[in-house]
Amino acid sequence: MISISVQEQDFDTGEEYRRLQQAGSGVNNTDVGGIAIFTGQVRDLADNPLKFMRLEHYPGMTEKSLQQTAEQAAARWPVIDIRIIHRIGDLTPGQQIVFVGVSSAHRDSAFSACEFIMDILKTSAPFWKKEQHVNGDSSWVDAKDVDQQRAERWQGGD
Amino acid sequence: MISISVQEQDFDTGEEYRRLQQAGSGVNNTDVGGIAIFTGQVRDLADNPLKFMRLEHYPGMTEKSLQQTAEQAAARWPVIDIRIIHRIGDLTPGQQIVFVGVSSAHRDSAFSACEFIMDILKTSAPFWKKEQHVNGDSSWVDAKDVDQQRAERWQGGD
Amino acid sequence: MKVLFFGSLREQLGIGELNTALPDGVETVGQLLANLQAQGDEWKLALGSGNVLFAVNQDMVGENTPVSDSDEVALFPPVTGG
Amino acid sequence: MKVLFFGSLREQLGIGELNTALPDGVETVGQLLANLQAQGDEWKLALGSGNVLFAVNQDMVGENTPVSDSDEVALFPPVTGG
Repeated sequence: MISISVQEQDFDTGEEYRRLQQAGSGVNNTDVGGIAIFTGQVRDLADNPLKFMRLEHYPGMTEKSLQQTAEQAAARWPVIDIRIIHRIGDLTPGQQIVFVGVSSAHRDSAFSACEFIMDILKTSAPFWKKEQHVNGDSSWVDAKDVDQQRAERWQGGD
Repeated sequence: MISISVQEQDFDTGEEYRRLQQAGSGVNNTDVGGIAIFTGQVRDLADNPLKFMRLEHYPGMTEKSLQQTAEQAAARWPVIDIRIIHRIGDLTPGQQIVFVGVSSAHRDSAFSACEFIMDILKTSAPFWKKEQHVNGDSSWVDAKDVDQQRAERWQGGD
Repeated sequence: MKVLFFGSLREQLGIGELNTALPDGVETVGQLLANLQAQGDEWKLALGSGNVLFAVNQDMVGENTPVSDSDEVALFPPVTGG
Repeated sequence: MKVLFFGSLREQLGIGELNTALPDGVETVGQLLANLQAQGDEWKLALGSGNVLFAVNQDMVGENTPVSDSDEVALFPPVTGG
């Protein structure tokens, strides 16, 4: 099952993990052999301290893009559940931004699907970050070439 | 920091995640940009239901082997914290077996170190699994060629 | 048609949404971009970086993708989520 | 020397730990394995699979690794943790 949320509020990674374990039932799903999780959080910048990071998105397209990425992962690897949460709004250093969790019978598909989703999300989900610094400056975060390269490596085999 | 536990008791993945976020302090570490986690749990077998899985290990060598694997990961990727927990004893279907968590400034090193540790652990940490089936049969789990192949792919580049 | 702007483009243009008729001679999103660039210096500056991405009806597309008057088109800089 | 057995080897041999003097002529873990195989049919069966791994002083090693009387040697089948 695929579940996508784009939201301002924080998420509880431990609770999300339990949901992946249980796969909709009240007890642990014994078809699950492995769960891979990635979370991203706001890093501070030593040379120019951050007041907060503003995350803007394209309502409607964001959810559609994340859903498509999750569906591509589910078509490519035999996963059980995929959960994606991405926050929007103003986030301070240390706060969680994104959660990607994948449960599967085996670890290789859980790892691959989780990393694939993060790499594709980074280059195709319509989010834009603007840094608001303690000194009053603000600047839009530039896309990184390395993210484009990481996304492109999935175009070949697994 | 590297932290290794080999233990009979269960672990709380949400709590372990919070420790990786906080990196030893009481608040979230703002150097951390990404956390990758993998957990493995006991799968049931449709064709021959499992009563429990017995996990045997080599006390002393197990901890040493996991420590060495974590140190190799820390030497290869710029990670912040590595946490490995592996359970021993009798585990029923749905129970957690292993936790590997890595925090880092960036997602690529968190993902790579986490997957590396799982792959190397699978072929070099001295654990042995024996399945005890509901029907009374028992059998040692055979090592898989695919695990050997997955471990060997880390011998080249990243 | 509805044309949406996001991120630094929205900020530079000072506009998030534009409701307009499909301009004469515009058949693709690339042509729509060229038409918008010709609206004035501010438009040329914001949209002339060569680094503008397109979505038509909420799917990311290439510059040769056809557009019609009923489409929702979005122009934005490379995305930086995650 | 101390020789440890784990997993299916321990079970087949019915023994987890063997305290013995380094046998004459044994200089490597591979030679120690051959020496143990020659202890009887049960040993030959358990240790003759060609799929025995070695650890010397808690490090996994190849069959040509030297052993001495003060070493802790372990013999076990391929590991299956995780």
